[in-house]
Amino acid sequence: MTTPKDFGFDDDINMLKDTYAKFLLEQKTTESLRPSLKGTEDPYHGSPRPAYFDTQNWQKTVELGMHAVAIPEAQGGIGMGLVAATALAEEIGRYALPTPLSNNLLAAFILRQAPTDSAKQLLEDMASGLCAALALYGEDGSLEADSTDVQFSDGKLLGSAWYVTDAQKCDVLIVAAQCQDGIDLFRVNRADPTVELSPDRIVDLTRDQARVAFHATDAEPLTEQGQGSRCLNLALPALLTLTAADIAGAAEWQLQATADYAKVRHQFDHPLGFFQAVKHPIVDMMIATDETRSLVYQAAAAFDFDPDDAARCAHLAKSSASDTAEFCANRSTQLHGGIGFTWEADVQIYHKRQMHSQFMFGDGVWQRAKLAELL
Amino acid sequence: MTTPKDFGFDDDINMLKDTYAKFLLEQKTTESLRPSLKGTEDPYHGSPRPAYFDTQNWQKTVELGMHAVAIPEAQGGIGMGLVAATALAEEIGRYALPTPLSNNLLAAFILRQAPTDSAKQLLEDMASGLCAALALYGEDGSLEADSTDVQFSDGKLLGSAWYVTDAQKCDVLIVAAQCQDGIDLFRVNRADPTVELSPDRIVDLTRDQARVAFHATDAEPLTEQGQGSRCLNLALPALLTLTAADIAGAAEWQLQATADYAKVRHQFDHPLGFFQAVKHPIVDMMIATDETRSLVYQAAAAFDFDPDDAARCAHLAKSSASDTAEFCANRSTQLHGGIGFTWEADVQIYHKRQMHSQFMFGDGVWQRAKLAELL
Amino acid sequence: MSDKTLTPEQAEFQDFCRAWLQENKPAPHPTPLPQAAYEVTDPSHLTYLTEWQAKCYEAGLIASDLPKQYGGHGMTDCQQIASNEVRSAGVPYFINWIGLGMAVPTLLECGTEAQKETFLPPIFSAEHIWCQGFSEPGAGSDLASLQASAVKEGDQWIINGSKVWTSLGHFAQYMLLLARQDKNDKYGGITYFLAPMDQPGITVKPIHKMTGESGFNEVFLDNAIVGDHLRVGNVGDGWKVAMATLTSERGAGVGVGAVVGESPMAVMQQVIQLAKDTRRNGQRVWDDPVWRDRIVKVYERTEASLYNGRRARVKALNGGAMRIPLQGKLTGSEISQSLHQIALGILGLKSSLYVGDEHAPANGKWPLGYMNTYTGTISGGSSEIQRNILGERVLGLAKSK
Amino acid sequence: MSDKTLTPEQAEFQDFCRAWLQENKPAPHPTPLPQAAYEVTDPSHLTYLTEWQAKCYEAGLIASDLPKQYGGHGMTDCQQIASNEVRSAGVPYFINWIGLGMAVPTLLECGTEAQKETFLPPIFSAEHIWCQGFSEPGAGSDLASLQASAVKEGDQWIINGSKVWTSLGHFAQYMLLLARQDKNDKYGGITYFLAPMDQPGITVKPIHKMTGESGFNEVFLDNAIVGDHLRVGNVGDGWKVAMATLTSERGAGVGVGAVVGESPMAVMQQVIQLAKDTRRNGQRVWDDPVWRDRIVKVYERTEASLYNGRRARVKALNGGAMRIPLQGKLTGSEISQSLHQIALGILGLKSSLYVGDEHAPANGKWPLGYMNTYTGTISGGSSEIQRNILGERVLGLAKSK
Repeated sequence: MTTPKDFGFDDDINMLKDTYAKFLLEQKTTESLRPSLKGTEDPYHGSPRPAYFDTQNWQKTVELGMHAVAIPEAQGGIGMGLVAATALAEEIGRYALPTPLSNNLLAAFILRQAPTDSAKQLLEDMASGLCAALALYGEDGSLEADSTDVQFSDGKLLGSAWYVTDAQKCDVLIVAAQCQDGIDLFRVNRADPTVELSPDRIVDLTRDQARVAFHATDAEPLTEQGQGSRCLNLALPALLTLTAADIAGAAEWQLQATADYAKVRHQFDHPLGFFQAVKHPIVDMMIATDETRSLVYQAAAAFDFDPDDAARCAHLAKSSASDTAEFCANRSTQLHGGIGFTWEADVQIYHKRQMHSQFMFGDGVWQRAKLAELL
Repeated sequence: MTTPKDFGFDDDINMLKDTYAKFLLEQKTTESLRPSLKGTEDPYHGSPRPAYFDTQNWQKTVELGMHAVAIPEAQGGIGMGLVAATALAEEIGRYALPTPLSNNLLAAFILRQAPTDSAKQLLEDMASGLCAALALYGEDGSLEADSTDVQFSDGKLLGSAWYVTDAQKCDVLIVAAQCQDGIDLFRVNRADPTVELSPDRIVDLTRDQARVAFHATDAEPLTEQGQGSRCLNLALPALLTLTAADIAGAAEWQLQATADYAKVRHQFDHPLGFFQAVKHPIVDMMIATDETRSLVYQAAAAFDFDPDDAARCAHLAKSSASDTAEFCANRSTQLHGGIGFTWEADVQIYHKRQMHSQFMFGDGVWQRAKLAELL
Repeated sequence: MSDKTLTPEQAEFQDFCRAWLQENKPAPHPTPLPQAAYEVTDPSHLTYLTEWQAKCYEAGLIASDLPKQYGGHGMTDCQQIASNEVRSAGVPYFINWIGLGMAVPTLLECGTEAQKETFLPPIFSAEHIWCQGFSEPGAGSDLASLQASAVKEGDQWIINGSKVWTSLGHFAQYMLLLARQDKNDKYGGITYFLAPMDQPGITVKPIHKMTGESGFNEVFLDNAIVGDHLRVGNVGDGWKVAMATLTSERGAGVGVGAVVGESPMAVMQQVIQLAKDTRRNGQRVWDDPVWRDRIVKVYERTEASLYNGRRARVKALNGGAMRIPLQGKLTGSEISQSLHQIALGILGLKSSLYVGDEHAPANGKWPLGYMNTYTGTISGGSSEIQRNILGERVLGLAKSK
Repeated sequence: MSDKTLTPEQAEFQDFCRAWLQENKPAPHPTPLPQAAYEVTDPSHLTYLTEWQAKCYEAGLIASDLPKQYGGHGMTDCQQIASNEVRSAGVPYFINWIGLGMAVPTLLECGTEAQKETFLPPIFSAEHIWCQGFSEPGAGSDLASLQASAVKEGDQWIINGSKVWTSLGHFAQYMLLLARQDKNDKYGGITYFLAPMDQPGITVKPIHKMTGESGFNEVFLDNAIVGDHLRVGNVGDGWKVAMATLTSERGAGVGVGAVVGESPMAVMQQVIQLAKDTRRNGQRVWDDPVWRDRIVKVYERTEASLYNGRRARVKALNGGAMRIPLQGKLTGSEISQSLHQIALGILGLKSSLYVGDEHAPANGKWPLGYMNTYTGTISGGSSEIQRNILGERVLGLAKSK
């Protein structure tokens, strides 16, 4: 173990985390989200749900400098590592926040792997507040390097990217496309008229997601020819760790919310938590959450301090996180009883976010298959 | 579903089952077993454990005609089907009985698939009280047809069979061996001087098990040339169902014993069963046991009444049984607390039998892989 | 192929059911129906489903075995056959599921002759939709802690309080109502009523579920009036009568007609097909042994439930009359939940696409169905309560509360 | 490679420990040692293990950080280093595990100066083996219901009753004893003693475990005598003192030296190797994705425990001082149980071969180890009790009993 004993959570990072957490607490994130959902509930007759983007929140996030945390100093950022970014991602999850910061952090770690001027330029633009989103998946949602359905030929992108998260909040897309020598990454302006964005009607209320079709779209290469897969593979531990951190934060919220409910809700002349059928599963939520959290911190520390071990640690973290997401979503709803099953309760908002995060960048089974190759 | 609504449990079979159950109840089976274990406990310094064979019990079993239940009438047996045999196997499991009846039932269903005179002769001998055991496994304990390590050439058997259950109780071995045209089955006298029996020191206190080496042993073919695999495959549903029935009976014992203990043992001023941390897992034992039992009855009925569906139903039954064995063994010991962990308690006897049965004729994972091929 | 153990009369009836269902299977409604009767909110769905139930009743597929004076068809041992055939015919569910599943057994067991003759026939024909007013906002699984009050004035009762999770409350003509005539006697202070919904003292407000669907309601009782002739059982016997109803909801009751939609095995088969049709990482999900093992494990449990159901009726094998039936609600809902979790796992990111998304597999059926499985594990006695009941009533363990 | 966050003094001590352990690692005993200290019954094993512990103590690997007047070595922040090195050096366990793990923290926290100076040094050197007399046949997890009586006569206490599950009772010189001086006060009626075992009033009878091993005992106290100077804490404070001891057993105590044998990760690595070495159905078990997924899942949890241990010491990340430490016993024992179940599954029928069978893989280590995992999930506060403690003390849920 050559990672620091405190997982690299030094004073700077603890202060960063506290600042951001305090900011989000004041934002009352789920309350702010609610009005945008009003009237969209009914899946059969409801009105379409607009992508919720609290631009004021984002502006303040930029003012706080959070958007630039993972951008190198040379590109105008703060130049912190994955430990710092993970601290932010965990808070995003804890507050179930719809924010382009999630994808900006992911994008920064991808771009940092690409030694090109265009990648550096995009990082600089992001440091100035530009939002980037990732268009990496093909229809089957697989992460294997050759799974994108987008083609690049004659200087143009053709085809569709699937499951583009926060597509409606971003200014720029980072697109993985099949080229002659493998996969490359490209920069595309979302506003380009040849880019067709079809918002998905998704379960998760805290994210927006879209299919993005490219009809012969001009695209600027971000990677050297054929180096896209290498770049994605190097960034993958960061993508996994940040997604796992989001899950860990949300799981901690689910744990605390369920424990709190079990203290105030009475049944059969006792608080719910008196009953072992309630108490013990809540303890199991804590155990799952703690395992995920520890693996997340270790994965972040490994990326920053012990890169040779980063892939193993990141697969561990997301394997644990995916299972924790499913388990905590399940138990938080069950143990809240009828209340947790209503639209009015925040439990359902976290439940849906977790079920979405569970599959992002690969589920537990996939992570473990990848891990096994390293053991 | 073309199996009978009562799974073929008609009055004859119910009476058979009751007779045998009553007989075993009177035998006090675990109490009878105890003296043979005395002094053999210590795994480091204990004396070797003799194979326990209550010959009086076996004689009475023969007097009751139980040994001949599955032997065709033409060979001097009672000519009942797998439903009847399953009823007996379930009682054997319920009483954790070390009896050659288990293997005799298995042997009968194998021999019934072989149209040879030698197979018929062996069935006739068994109808007269001869005990048969099965020597089918190679070292890896796999059931895939080519897994036996025994070779047949020039009229002699060479090599070793592994995991031969109740080897010390039998008169005759049914041996699977590699021949020129595949697998064949052979009859071997256990007393033959070229047969070397090395008893295994096993965990399960209710069975004996041995490696059996054949040093150029004379063997009488029981199957037509190259037909051994076919014969085993046809019999496999019966082998799986009978093993699953043994597990179901033992699981029912574990369920009832644990529920009984939870009624009499008090902790924190309540009977144990008051606590949901005890009550709910006992209920889960019941659910697992009932699922296994229903699948076992259906598998037996399918074998007798709807043979095309027999393989599917038998894999289902053993898949469920293997998992139930592990789960009920685990919970019965845990919920008995310290007492269940002692040598003195019968809980440990059933625990070990279940952990042994779990793997016989393939564990749950293997059953489900086989099942998947049928879906 | 007919089941060989049927009597000639039963076999004939089975043939009739099959032919009738094939001939009368209704054309699909232009907008898709929700997954279960308790989620219906669209009035045009109501009309469609009411007509379908009335038609089935007329044909003898509902109330087959009941006496004619109660609106039944006077047959013997035919209801089970009808119910099985309805379940496997791929036809719509019966809208009046609380009426059929709860009001009917309660009335048959505890109702007066007049109540039976008045209320049973319009339940069968779906002329009267029924809802259930047991749960209250503060009570949850502790049903007996209910607070709604019933005060007798002359030959009427005045009811005040509120009820929650009232499925079909927005359409119902009658409610199975529990109210408290005595605050000082937890169990003996409850009386059971058949409350008319169409009166000024009753207000119904929809509750939205996490799926976004409604169907559940909050019902406010503000000086609502129920005649004393609409009381079931004696004053103070409400808890006993309710237990009869709940036992029925919990899977031990005698069916008067199929209430559910797709059978568990039908859903199971769809999941197997889903795994065969879904590709990820260059192969079918079905070809990934880890997923296949998980799927087959649930398949095994689904089959076990099926044979459990058969075994429950075989005295020599069932381990006691209530042992298997009381497991039905618990295992059915938990197996369904696991199965839907696996379906989401098979779909991976595709499971994010919900009802109404043009690329959502089966129009979002799987995430929608997954969320709705919590109705099964929470309502009508949560899984936690079911395990108490099983431990106490079947295994004789000490009461936990 | 040294850990970069160590002080120069710590780094030097770490280097010393490594070198010393390599040089002094004892030759294996001619007959294999049991898997854990609490299963040792062979006197020649006792001698071998006592000598080993004494040697380690002399070298400064035990009691490294304690003051010299208590027999300690007076170092600062070095115990953890020594313990880590001992754990990973593949050397035998310390036989006096109750002395080190329970008596030491109790004495340090609640003992008199005289008790500390008298009893601590011979615990470190294993000159005095200790056992624990808390559990009684009727009490189980409800420790406070203990019945053994303590009656004061002059400056002595007369003890009557019986104790059970007394590990090492057959070798011990002293017992940590709880006895009741007041029958009418469940918690306040208990007093804590250090009882000398070598006296006519004490009889020790071995209990055999399901593994066949002994090591546990029943201890009968028949007018046993304990001087009042051997009382720890005030009369009636026994329960409070015991809680300090138990907290330590439950994983929250400060170690004075490594007590355990193989580390969980070492066992984990053996299971991975086992899957790679075991063939079934024509392939390595490791190549069966279903088994691989199960193995890697436990690997993931084992790693998580490891990093949990590290995170427990990081204030900003641990969620409260006791949250992680109180999980250690529960998760450690349950993960170990799953892992051993998987090991049996990897072996299949081969797992039937037990200690002493010539073909048993690793001489029956896996079935033996599997059965011994129940010691972990049952004793020292069963997993059920651990979940109560966690729910109540860490999450603030209502007490269950």
